[in-house]
Formats: sequence, structure tokens, C-alpha cells
Amino acid sequence: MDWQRLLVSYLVGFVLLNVLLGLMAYMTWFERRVLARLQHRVGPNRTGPFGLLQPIADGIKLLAKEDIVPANADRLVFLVAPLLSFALAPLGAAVIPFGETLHLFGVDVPLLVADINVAVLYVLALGSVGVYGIILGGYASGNRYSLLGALRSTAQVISYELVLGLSLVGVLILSGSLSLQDILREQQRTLVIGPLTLPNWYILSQPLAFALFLIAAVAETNRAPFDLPEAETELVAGYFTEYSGFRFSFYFLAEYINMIVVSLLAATLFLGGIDGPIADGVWWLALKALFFLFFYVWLRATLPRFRYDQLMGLAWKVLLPLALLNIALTGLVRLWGIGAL
Amino acid sequence: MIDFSQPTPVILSEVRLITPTRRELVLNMGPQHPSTHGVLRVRLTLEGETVIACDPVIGYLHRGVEKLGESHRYAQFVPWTDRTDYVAAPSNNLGYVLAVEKLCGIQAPERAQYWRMIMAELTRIASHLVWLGTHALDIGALSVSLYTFRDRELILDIFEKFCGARLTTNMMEIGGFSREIPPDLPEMVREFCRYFPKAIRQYEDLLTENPIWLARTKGVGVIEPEVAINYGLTGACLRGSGVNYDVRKAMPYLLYDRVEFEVPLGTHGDVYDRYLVRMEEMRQSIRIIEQCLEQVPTDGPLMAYESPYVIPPHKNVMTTAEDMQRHFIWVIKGFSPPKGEVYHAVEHSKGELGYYIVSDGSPIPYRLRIRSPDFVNLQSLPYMAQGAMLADIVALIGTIDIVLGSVDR
Amino acid sequence: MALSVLVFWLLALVSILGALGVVVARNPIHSAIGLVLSFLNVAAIYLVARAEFLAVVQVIVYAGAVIVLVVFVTMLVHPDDLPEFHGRRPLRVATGLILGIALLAEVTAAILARGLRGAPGPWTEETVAAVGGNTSALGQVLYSEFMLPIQLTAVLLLAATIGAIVLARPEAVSERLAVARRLLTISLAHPRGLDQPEPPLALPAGRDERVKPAGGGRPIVLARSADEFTERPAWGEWRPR
Amino acid sequence: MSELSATHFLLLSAALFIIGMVGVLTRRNVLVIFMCIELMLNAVNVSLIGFAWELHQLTGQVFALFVIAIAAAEAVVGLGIVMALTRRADTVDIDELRQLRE
Repeated sequence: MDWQRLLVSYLVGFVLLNVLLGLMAYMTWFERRVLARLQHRVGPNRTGPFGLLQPIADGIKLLAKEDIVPANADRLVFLVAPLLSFALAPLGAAVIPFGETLHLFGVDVPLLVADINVAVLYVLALGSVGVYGIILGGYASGNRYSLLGALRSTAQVISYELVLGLSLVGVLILSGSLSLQDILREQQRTLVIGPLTLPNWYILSQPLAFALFLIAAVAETNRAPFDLPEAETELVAGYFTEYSGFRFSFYFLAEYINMIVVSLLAATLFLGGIDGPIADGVWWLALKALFFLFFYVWLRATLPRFRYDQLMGLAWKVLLPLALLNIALTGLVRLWGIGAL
Repeated sequence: MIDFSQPTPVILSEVRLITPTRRELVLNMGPQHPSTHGVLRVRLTLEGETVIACDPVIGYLHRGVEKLGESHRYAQFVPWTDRTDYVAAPSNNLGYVLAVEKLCGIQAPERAQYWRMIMAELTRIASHLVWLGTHALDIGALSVSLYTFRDRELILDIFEKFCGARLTTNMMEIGGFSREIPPDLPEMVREFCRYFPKAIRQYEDLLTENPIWLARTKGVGVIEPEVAINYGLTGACLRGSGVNYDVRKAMPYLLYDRVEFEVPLGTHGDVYDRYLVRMEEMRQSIRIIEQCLEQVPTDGPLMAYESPYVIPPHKNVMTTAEDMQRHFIWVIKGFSPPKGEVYHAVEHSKGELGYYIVSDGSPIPYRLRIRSPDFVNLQSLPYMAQGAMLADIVALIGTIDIVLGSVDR
Repeated sequence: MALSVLVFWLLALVSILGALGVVVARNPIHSAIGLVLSFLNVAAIYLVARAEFLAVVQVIVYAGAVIVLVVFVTMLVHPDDLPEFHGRRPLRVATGLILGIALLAEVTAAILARGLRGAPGPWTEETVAAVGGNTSALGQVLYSEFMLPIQLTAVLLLAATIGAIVLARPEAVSERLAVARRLLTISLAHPRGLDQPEPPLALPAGRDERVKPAGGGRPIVLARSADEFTERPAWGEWRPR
Repeated sequence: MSELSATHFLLLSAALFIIGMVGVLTRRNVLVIFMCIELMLNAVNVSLIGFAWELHQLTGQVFALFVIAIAAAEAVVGLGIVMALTRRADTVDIDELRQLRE
């Protein structure tokens, strides 16, 4: 066992986790500011310059609140469910490559926590296990709104997970690998079509898959216009109606971490990740992810909410056939490309 | 087809069919719920997400306003009308004041009538803006509510300029207005009329052609015209179903027969039609206000001081003994209208708002009854809700446009 | 003892505890939690056995889909009284336990006394790595030797999907709805359907200036006086009585 | 037993299988019985993977994959049946369901 490598990847993971938590805190600030601008408001601007200390103030407030357990809750499950949600959320970032290998003090530091050869499936598996935090929390609260939120969420996540997975198959066919590192390497090549020199980003060769992925990712993270599990105007707060204090904040933070991870993933899978026109590096990834995060907020400011049956109809009747079509087309093109047709 | 002449027979086995089974969920929506617009409680029987039965429970905001009216002198009751439909206070004032004036046989001067119309139409816009914002918010369109409340502020500023209050205006007085119109008010209203069509376009950009908005509102909560009439619906709930009934046209009061406007009627009777109708009503209100501003005399009396039922003019109270005594009696004892009963309805932003007053010749009404439009309109909720999805319920509550202060009174 | 054996026993212990939880828990949701725990640890054991693809599939399919479905159905079937009766059938429990322990003893003895060993195949760690990892190797085997079975599995899944849709098709709530509508609405309401196509419009003919396109493919009708559209509504004919 | 071999996998498999079996025999809730069946299927997979690992064969993994696919199909149909049954009988107690048949 190579202990040095293990230690290095542990350290990278530790740094990444902390950066992610910090980012997530500021994601709440970012969302509130952007949303406020879109709505002719100012947003938080009292705590620190530009309200930059607002996330910290919010965190302190949430930690200081009473942790209430309802009388007819399933106590143990109720207490554990938010932790489950929160703990699983950042794991997806572990497989995202943040840059080339660094050489620090004579040690190779890969800017990637774990290069798993089934990385894409791993991310999908995390998403499917992540739903337990929601469903168990909703069930254990002993509240009907929570129960309905949990039911909605289950159906939604299962359906959109399918679309998410199938939309990625096209990318997998093109790259021929499940490893994000390989997928990234494929995208770093350039594509020459006549006089044009384009990056081989999969958004260009897989635009349909990209659109499907984006829609499914929004649904998967329970964000507007797919925020039915927590639709505050129907289900009060959905599965976390009964939660308060830091357990509430765990659900809240898990949602934001999921958004960041999904944005990073979308940037890596379709927009070439760290690849950029000049000076490849983590800043390009950050820029692309930031665009997706803005997109999330933009959607929330613009669109009404779907109804439950419309949401399921969209997944099963529109997105799923489109994803299958995309797979078939990509497969045909690929076969034609290698001369098998 | 149901025979309308016969009462519907209740069959016991059928009653069992609608009592909730173990599989069904009885969900209490409200009285503390973000989208029941106050303290409405709706008891829903759900199968999955489908609503089997819907039972609105009201009365959580009941303050006995009608009974209070029977223990207050006529002029004292005007502020109470503010507190029934608190997002459209001037219209409530207007309905009551017109009823009392009808009872006493007073006619407010022309100039006051025009200003009453302007204020009533501004109120309609303000109320529709609150409706639009909350309705869109219920369906999930977050930003519209902030835009509408931004523009409602302009109307509230006009109210503030006019009478000093923004929400509970207590604006109308029996006989007209006792204070002069602020000189820069007409320009303020004109400025608003120039600005507001742009704002409507902004809301429509966000909603009217939005596919999710269409999916959430089209075909949802359909009320057929005959059903709407059976329920006694009024306002946009009735006109959305294509029935032409607008008190301003059917029984013109004030000077509505001197202005030109159109009554929008829906074609399908669903949530979307009611949305379209209300949007058009706001445009028509702007038209009415513009015409009123053109026609209103720049000076002239604002109060029907010739009537003995009206508070004497301020200057005379200070200078003449007779008016001082009259004022003293008016304030301490109140005026005593003739015996009789009267009903007067106005086209409130939510429908027909009627005040029914029985006078026994004393300074206090013998009986006061408020026909509040949203109380009547709310009855259609169970009809619209059956077979709808849970998420539709909030859209349906929104489309009726209720204010619980007016429903419960 | 090798590290891998230690890891294996740790994971096996947790997965057995989870499995016991399934059987012992009174609440079916707790059973499901135990099952997920067990499955996740089994997936980790697959990783120990260098079956990465299967490990992930195990998590996605079992933990992510099958158990979620079970939990979903559990919550749907009895939203109100989920904590259930435990089988108060002592005789049956005793029989089950005795049978189980006897079988466990037999099988354990058989496993420990196992003398039969199969012939090692070609897929050592090196050969698997040479074709690009477990997933690629599995794919190569799956789509060459097992082409027919995998097609058959696809057909099976399709059949199962259709079967499930038929089974779970919502029972007609229409009858109850019709009754509810008749009894619970105050007015003598009419039956109507949300799913029906929009009724054809009979807009006022020859009064085109009264019809204003309002958006969403819908017109609204503008009435100029109180006398218009009184015989019939703007949207068509009155229903015959 | 000091090196990891198929024997370990088989022992785990046997334990899981028999726990599942006892569950099927003793529990009354259809859904729990259903979960126990899944447990038994999964136990079989463990032994398949164990053999595949020991013998450097991928056939075992392929079989496990098929078992997972079939388990998913079984889950779908089984849960559909449970839904249909409970709709009619309003119970998940297997004894009551049996009484209904008579």
C-alpha cells in the first residue's frame, strides 16, 4: 500500500471538502444577491461589506436555534436523516478533476481525490443513495406535509435519475470511458472542422444530452421549477417542514452542495472542465460552474413551478424518449465513425 | 343531466363512498399555511395527490363587523369597512358610503364623484396587483410578486397623498370629500397611467406565454357559465366563465355611464381565463382613470354640504354658531337617516360588493349586512377542487382572489 | 490475517447485522433501512472482490431503486399506521428459527468441508487491467458470450414494466369523484372533466372587434354594454336543460 | 482462512440467505417478506462474486448482473401486486390476505 499517495489524496480531499463548504456558504449569499438583483431588490447588504458576512451570521443563527424533535416523530431516523443527506452531498466532488498533477516538495499531488474508473456511475450511485436523506426525513417527521414531500421527492428523483443516467450514455459512448479523467482528456483535444478549430467539448457533439442533463440535474437537486418536494406554497416546506436549527441547515446545505457538485460535473462532462482557450486551470472550471450556478438562480427567478403529474409526464414522456433517441443516434454515428456500418 | 327542479337525493351508500378510507390522506391546509391567503383552512381528502373532496373552513378571522355596524353611528362605520377587504379599502368605503347616501338621498358633487371613480379604479388595480403577485407566487413564479408590489407602492403613494393613509384609507366620506384635492395629485395619477401599461407588459412577459404557467392554469378549475351563475359568483370569477355581469355596466353608479370602457369576458372559464380577464381589467381601469382625469372639473364643491345629513364645512363650523351646533350634534349624536332599507352594490375588484342597510330612523343602523364577493366566490372552491391535484388547490384559492378579512368579516 | 480478510469480516458483520435488522424490526421502514445498510456493505465487499462495476450497479439498482420503491410503496399503502404488528405466531417463529439454524449449520459445515475447486479462468488482475478495467472486461464477456441472455433480460424487463403498469394502474376514482361532486358541492353542479379537450368556441360572429387575442392562444371577449351576451355566454351555447 | 477465499464469501452468503429465509418464514407483512426475498437474492450474488473472484472468471459477475436485473423486474411486479392487493384488501398482513382467498 502506498501510504504517501493515500496521505496526499486524503489531504487533497480535506482541502476540497473545506473549500466546498466555504463555497456552499457563499452560494447562499450569491443566490440571494443575484435573485435580489433580478427582482429589483438589494439583497443582504447589512452584515459586512456587500453583506458578505451574512452566511456566517445565518450559520450562527441556525446553530443557536433549538433542535426540535416532534412528539410523534420516529426519533432515531428523524435525527439521522439530515446527517445522511449532508454527508453524501460532497462525496460527488471527489471524482472531479481540478487540474493537472502538481509537483509540491517533490511529491506528485494529483488535483483529484480519487480517480475511480467507474466515476460516472459512482456519481449516479451517490445521487440514488442521497434520496434516502429526504425520504427518511419526510417519513420520520410524522407530518403529512413531510410525507407528501418525501413521496414526491422519491418519485421525482427516481425518474430524473434515469434521465440523468441515460443522457450521459452519449458522452460515455464518445469517450469510451467511465472515468472523468479520461472524459476530460478526450475533451482537451481540438476538433478541426474545415477552417474552424473548436475544442472537442461534448456540448458541441452532444447538445441534446447536455440539455437533458441540465434539466435532469435541476430536477435532481430539487430546484425551481422542479422544487416540488419542498414547494413552500403547497407543502409548507415539504420533507423538512418539521426540522429546525442545525438539522434544518443540514438539508439546506446539502441542497447547495448538490448544486455546486452538479455544476462542477456539468462543466467537466460537457464544457471541458479545466480546459480553456488560454491557461488551462481550475479557474476555467470555476467560471463554468459559476455560470451553471447563476443559471440555477435565474431559473428560480423566472419560472413557475410544475405540477406533480406534469413533472412526471415530462420525465417519462418527453425527456426519456429523447435520451434514448440521443443514445441511438450517438451509437449509430460512432459505429459509422469506426467503419462498422 | 341533473334535474335542477328537484333536490339532489342523498344516498347513504354514496356517503360511505366519500368518507375517507385508510388509503386516503386527510390533509389540513391551513389556517396557518403560506398560500391560503390568511387564515383559510381547507380540509382536503387526498388519494395520492388527487383531491377527492375539499372542504373550506372559514371564520378564523371573524370579527363581527356586521354586528359592529349595528352599534356604530353611520359615519363611524366607514373605518370598519377598511378592515373587511384590507387590500382594497377605498372600494369598501365607496360601497358603504354610496349605500348610506342612497338611504339619505344625497348625491355627491360631480367633482367628488369623478375622484371617487379614480380612487376606486386605482384600488382595483392595487387589489389586482396583490392578487397577481400572490397567485403567481403560489404557482411558483417568485419574481412577479416583487414586481407587482413595487408598482402597488405607486398607488399607495397616491392614496397617501390623497388621504394620508396607505392601507386602511378611510377615504370616502358620506357626501363626498371634506378636504380639497392636493394640487399635484392629478399629475401623479397621470404619471402612473403613463407608467403602468409598461409594467403590465412586464408581468405578461413573465407569465402569459410561459409554458409552465399555461400548463398550470389552462384547463384547471373550470367553472361553466351556468355553474358560475348557480353559485352566485361575481367579478372575474363570473366573467372568466363568459357571463357578462359587471355592476358598473349593469347598474351604473357614480358616473360610470359617462366613461367608455369594456368588460373583458373569458372564453373557457378556467384559471387562465380569469388571469387574462383580470389583466385586461387593469388596462380598462387605466382607460377609465384617464377619461376621468380629462372630464373631472378642476374646481367646484367636493361635498354635498346642502344636505343636512352631511358634516358641515369646516370653515363655517369655526365661524357660525348654527354650523357649530350642527357639527356638535353630528359628531356627538350622529345623523338620523330616514326610515327604510337600502341595498347598494359596487363593482369591487373581487366582484359585487353590496351593503344592505335597514334604518329605523335612529343614528345607528338597525341591521347592516355586507355581501362580500369573495365569501360567495369561495363557495366554488370545492366544485373546482374535486379531481384536481394537490398543487392545483393553491392555484384555485389564488384564482378566486379571497381576502379572509372580507370572507369572515 | 491479511488486511483484506479483516476488511471483509468487518463489512460482512455490518451487512449481517443489517440483515438481522430487516427480520427483527417491527417497522417496515426500519426493515428497509437495515436492508439498505446490508446492501451497501455487500457492495463494498464486491469492491474487495474487484467487481467495481457490480458494486456500483448494486448501489444504483438495489439501494437506489428497489428499496426506494419498497419504501415508497410502504408509505403509500399505509400513510397513517406504518408501525406494524409483529408476527405473534410463536410456533411459526420457533419453527423458522430452528429450521434456519439447522440449515445454517449444515451449509456452514458443507462450505468449510468443501473439497471441490473449479479450474481458474483467464481473467486475472493483469488481464483485466490490460483490457481497461473491470467494466470493459465485463462488457466484453457480456456482449460476446452472453449476447442472447442479455437480450432476453431486456425482454423480461420490458414485460415486467408492462405488467407493473397494468397492475398499478389507478383504479377508477371517477365513480367516487362523481358522487363526491354531487354530494359535496353546494350547487347542483355539472359533471365535467379536466382531461377533455377544450370545448369548441362559438365566438360572437360579425363582432370581431370585440374579440381580442390575449395570449396563450386564447382570445378574450370585450363586452361594451350590459346587454351583450345575455342570451348566451361569450364562450358558446348554454347547456340544454 | 488467513487468506481471503471463496469460503469467506460463501459463509457470508449462507448467513444472509438463511436470515432472509427465516424472515420469509416468520414475518407477516408482505412488504417485509418482499425485502427478505431481496436479501436472499442478494446472498446468492455474494457467492457468485466470491467464486468469480477466486477462479478469475467473469461469468460469476455476469450471472450476478442478471440476478440484479431479474431482482429489479421482480421488485417492480411484486410491488405492483402488493399495491393491487392492498387496494382491494386494505391490508398488508399476509395472513389476512390468505383469509381473503377463501
